[in-house]
Amino acid sequence: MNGQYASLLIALPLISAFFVPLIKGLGKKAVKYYLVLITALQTGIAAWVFQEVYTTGKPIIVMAGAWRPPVGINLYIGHFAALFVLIVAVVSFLMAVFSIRAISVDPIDKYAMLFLLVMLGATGMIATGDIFNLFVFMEITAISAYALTAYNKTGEAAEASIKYIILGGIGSSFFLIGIALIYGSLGTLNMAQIAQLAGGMDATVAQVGLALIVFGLAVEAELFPLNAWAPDAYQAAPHPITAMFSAFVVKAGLYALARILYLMQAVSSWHSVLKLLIIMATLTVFVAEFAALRQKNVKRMIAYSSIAQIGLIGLAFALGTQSGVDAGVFHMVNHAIVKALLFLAVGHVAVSLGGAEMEKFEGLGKRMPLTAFAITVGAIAAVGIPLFNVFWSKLRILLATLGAGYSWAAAVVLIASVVEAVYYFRLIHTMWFAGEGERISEGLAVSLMLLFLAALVIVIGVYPDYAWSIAQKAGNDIFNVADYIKNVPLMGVGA
Amino acid sequence: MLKRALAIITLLIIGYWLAQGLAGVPFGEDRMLVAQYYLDHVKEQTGAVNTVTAVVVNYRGFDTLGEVTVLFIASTGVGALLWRKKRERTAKTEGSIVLTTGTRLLAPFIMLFGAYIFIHGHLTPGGGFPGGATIATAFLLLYMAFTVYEIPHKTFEKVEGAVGMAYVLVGLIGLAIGGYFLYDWIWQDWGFGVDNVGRLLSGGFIPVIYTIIGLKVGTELSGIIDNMLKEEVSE
Amino acid sequence: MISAYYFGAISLILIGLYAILVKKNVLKMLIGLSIMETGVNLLLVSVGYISGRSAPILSEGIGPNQAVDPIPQALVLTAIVIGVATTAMALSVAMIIYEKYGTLNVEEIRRLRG
Amino acid sequence: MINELMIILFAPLIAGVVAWALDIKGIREAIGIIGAAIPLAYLVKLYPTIIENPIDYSITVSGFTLQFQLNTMSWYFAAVASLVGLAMAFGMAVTSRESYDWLFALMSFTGVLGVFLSQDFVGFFLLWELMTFASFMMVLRRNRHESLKYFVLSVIGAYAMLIAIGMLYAKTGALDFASIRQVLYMDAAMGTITTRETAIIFGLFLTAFGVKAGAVPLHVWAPGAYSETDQSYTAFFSGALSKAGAYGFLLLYILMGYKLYAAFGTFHNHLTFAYIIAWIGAITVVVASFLAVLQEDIRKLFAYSSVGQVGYILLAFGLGSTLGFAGGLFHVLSHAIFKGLFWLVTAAIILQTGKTQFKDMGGLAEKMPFTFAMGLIAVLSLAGIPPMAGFASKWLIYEAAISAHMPLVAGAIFLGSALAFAYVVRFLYAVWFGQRPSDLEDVKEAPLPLLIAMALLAIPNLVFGVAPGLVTQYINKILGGEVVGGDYYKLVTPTGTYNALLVTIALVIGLAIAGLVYIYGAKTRKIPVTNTYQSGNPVTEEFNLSIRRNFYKPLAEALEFWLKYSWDRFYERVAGMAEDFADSLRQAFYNGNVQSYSWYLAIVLLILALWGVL
Repeated sequence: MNGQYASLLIALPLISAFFVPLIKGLGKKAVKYYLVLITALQTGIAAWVFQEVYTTGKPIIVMAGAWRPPVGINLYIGHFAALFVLIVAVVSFLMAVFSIRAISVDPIDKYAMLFLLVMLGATGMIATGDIFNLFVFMEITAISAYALTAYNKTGEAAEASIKYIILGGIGSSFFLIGIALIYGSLGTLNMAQIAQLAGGMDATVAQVGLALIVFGLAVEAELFPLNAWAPDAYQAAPHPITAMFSAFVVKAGLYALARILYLMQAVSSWHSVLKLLIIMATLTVFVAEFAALRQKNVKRMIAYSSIAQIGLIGLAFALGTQSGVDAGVFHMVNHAIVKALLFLAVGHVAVSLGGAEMEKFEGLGKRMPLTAFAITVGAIAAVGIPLFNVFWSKLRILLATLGAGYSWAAAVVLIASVVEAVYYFRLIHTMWFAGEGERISEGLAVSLMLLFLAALVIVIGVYPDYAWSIAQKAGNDIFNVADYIKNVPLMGVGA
Repeated sequence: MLKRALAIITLLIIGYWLAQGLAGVPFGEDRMLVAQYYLDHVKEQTGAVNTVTAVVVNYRGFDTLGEVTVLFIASTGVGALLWRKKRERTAKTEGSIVLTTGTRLLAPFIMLFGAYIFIHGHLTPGGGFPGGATIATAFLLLYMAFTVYEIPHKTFEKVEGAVGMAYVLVGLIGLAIGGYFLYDWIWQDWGFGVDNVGRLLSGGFIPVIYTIIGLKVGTELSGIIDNMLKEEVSE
Repeated sequence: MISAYYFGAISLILIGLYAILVKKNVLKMLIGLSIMETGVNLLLVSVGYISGRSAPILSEGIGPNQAVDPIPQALVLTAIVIGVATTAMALSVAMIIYEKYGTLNVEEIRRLRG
Repeated sequence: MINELMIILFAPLIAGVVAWALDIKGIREAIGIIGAAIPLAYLVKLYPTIIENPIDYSITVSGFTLQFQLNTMSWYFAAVASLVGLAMAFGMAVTSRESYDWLFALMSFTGVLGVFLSQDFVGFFLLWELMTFASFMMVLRRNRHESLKYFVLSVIGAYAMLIAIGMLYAKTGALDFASIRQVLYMDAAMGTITTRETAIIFGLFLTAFGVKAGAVPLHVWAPGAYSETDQSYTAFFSGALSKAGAYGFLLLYILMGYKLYAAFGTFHNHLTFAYIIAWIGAITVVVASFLAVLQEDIRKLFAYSSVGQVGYILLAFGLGSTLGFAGGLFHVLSHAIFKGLFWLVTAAIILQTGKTQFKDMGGLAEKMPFTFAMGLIAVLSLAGIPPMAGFASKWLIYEAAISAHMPLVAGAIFLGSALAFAYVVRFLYAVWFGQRPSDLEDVKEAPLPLLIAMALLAIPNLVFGVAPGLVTQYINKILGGEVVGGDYYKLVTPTGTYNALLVTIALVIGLAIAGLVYIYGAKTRKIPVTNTYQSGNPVTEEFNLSIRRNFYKPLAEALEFWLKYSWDRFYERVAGMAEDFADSLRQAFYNGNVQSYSWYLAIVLLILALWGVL
């Protein structure tokens, strides 16, 4: 089983998506269980790849069609990609199990196909080592996200989807212009070779190209002025899909942004782009937290909180220091777990009580104690209370920000997290200490998942060493571009 | 009014900025790096004469795999969003005499021409996508000409799925035989058609993949047309 | 000055963006979006053109160094299909909006806000 | 030997979690009490070893090395906290009916111990936040508004501290106290950290520890938080948690003392930064005592009085002289004991009568004799009457203030203790003596565990009152020098001596004589309740002053001008404005229109273009 079998990570979801029309006849239940089976298989492969990369310490380079880069397209599954492909697979598996109960709207086979293709898109975006291939996988994720946002076919869902399409469309077009410029001046599309040749680029082309690529990816990664589509898309999408959005779809965009940013560090205008990104990221945190303060719909509130945390990760990446990138990756892992937990729980409440408004959550402690406990753990963790996992990564990010000298950014982030604490604890109070209700039975599968995620949050909180060492290796994989170029077996092509 | 003026000013500045960026990439200059490698080695490495097709299918086959997925998502998405319990064609006016007889005559030839395009992908310009689109136009003609005509929706979906799987299977066979995903085992290992480069039976697995893509694009685009044309019938 | 092709491509992009920024009807915005995508595709192809050379089909007459850069043409093939896919998706969503809201005016499609 | 620190630190937390998980009526209380007793037991066991050399322990968690050290000072603070903690556990065995309370009470106990023991900023910040969070959850159960006010203020403090830690980390590259102190010490001469940055760091630390200690501008959370939670927990809340704030000020001296001196110099021969702290303390004492006097609710009264007393400690530390530190440290102990005792007495009263307003109480002395005796000890100690520990510590603080030539600050102390006496006497009379309302006829004595808790805190009051030398000998070890002379029963300071034993004997003799006169002297007779006459002018209904109902109304009218400005209303307005700003920001930016969203994208492109073109 040499490394090339890692390409199954891409092939498996694809072939099973194409297989769905053939088994459509077996009925809705069969399709849903088929979806669970495929995501389980994907988790298995991802775990194998993760174990392979982390034991040997060397990244797996998958070369499509036996062509060595830059002639062919290569998948660079380094420490970060292995880690995050596993997170993508695990979260998709959990959401597939949740979809059994949560999705009732009709063409279930189409839903299964789109679900698999979102997972494929995110995995591809994280694993690819070619800049145009990144664009293609970003489009796969984006278009299936458009379809899934509008899946409920209600007025709001369609509205959210049209917003996402228009803004996503503009973003990806400008991203393509950026690629055209980069290709025009360097002649290659392979990321490693771009990193090598980036120094020699003409200054204005580099500046325009880098700015456009960063702009295109920033739309996908929800930085401040460009994330207007995000709250609507999170709110209107079906519940499992929202959890997938916040857990890994946006993170794939953020990762791509970080990866290209650090690849192009030889470009002259690099530092001013970083400064711009820091301002945008800090504003994201600020605006999103304040927007969540008086939300009537809990799902939209958690969507805002998720956008704010992603802004925080963006800030960590934009610092340009090794400690910043490590902290950002660690926060990415923690945030994925916490937000998957929160959206799963809120989705579960919305499915059983028919809606995610604040009134539905009154007295939840009496009606659905387990889900209420899960939301409480998720909320407390998201605020950054010690003995929970987000505390460690938030602390690291703030220390890195202050270390890099941006004390104003740290101050703004902390004011925003005070606001975050207020609205999360208001939610906890409404759940446990207000309102009445008799106990409702909670599905076994969902309760198990909630407990698993809550336990994971507390375990990483109490004993973060293992998670931190993985995050450090993954952070090094992004930050250390020299290693990246060394690992990719570039053929001496042309010049 | 002010809004339009503001828009124009903003766009002019952005345009100027893009132009400034593009000035650094002068038009018509030879800056080829990887492309030169492709042009030099395309004949003996892939057996195709049309370098673009070789790049699309063989060298950067992963892109095309993603490409096919994007179109598959489009057709599934349109199917998912416009799905209704009961859907019928509600077109009222039959096509004019010219249109109906023309369609009856031309439809098979258009399909044949589409097939021709994607079978000769590795020799002549165009490949799976244009071929598939031509086939879809044949079905569009049928839709416009006859108010009752409907493509066999269920079978088209099955064909779409099967052909998609075939594409990935070709890649997986490459993985099994040559150890690399999407490895062109027909050209590299079997060496089939090495002698007659430039004629039909050459180009490794490019014609195979292009036939697959042609069929897939054809069925998908006609599926999209079918979804969009039908209205919900509530009874 | 930049060449006519670049000028054409950039102006197409700007026209598309103009339509999105100013037009009130969703369909017109989508048309603007596809115009912009066509503009980008034109730009992508014109980046690969090398003056004085012909299409990269290496039949009898054309050797490896008489051909134009094939890669942008391969990329455009993919970009066009992505453009088609986005537009198809957008149109079907627009159909749902019209069905549910009864209007396509951007000002009125504002249920999700705040 | 090593993991003893871990046992001390995490025993309460583990006990709390187990108690919360088991949630069985009897067992829960037992586990809680054991969990609270372990730290005190181990501290006493370790006392002989820490006298020679401190015990160190460090664990690495996710890349940070958390160092803990039990030295003389941290032992002192930890012992005070665990004493009050044990009393709280006994009290909570009666007053709390939810396992939820046990979990968070013991979690805050671990937090406080951790704060005192930790030797590096990461551990310090982690346990500080844990302590804040746990105490917040105790208040959240009963009152959302007060708890959120408390949480927001203390989280702002905690985050201010985090920024200061970050800035220090950026400048010194170190996180643990030892190397920070060393680098700052050297830096005082070189001055790489500019005075402006030192001022920011000092200001941030001041806010952080000021919030926790309840210094004036940041004290608004105290009345709400102290009164809106399980009363026996408030004994710990105000007894031990506010000490974390005081400990922080001490930390400031240790870590940055020399640097601050070098940066800010002196202000007519007082250290400028210490002068600021002294004045903060003085203002807190005066303002809090005035507010305490005017309260009608027993819990609010003690809340403000607790803020005032912590003001004393800050004031003592602010004097900057070693005698000031000695007085402050002694007051840390005495405040913890008598304030803890007061809160346990309140818990007993509220448990038995269910009333919290003075006007509904009266004549409880016969009904609850033991609680009355404990209340009396607490009253004497707070008012600073000789045989009690309160007097010894206040006396030391007076001595220090006078010898530090700060007349105005000394004046604030006298005013503060006069007002303290005023509201304490009011408490004594209104609750215990006088006419008993009819509905309190069947009031019984408080249950046994609560009585044990009260005794636990009353005995040290007496012991350290009569023999203050015990404490001052230990404090000399902390400050490392013969700061307060004399043996167990006598305190000798440069300006005066206080012989506790002599005074106690005199008092006992006096009491004996008074007892004789009382038994054999004039018979006591029942007198009808009569309204008090207000120097001639007719007593209108709204001006009907009695010991129980708005006794200090004239004082309130006199202070009319000052009472208009209340920090509380100011903070409420600021919070309101923040929420409205949030609303308007959200409506403006996310207005739902796709076109405006695409305009945002165009604007970003414009910014990129302008930045590129220019």
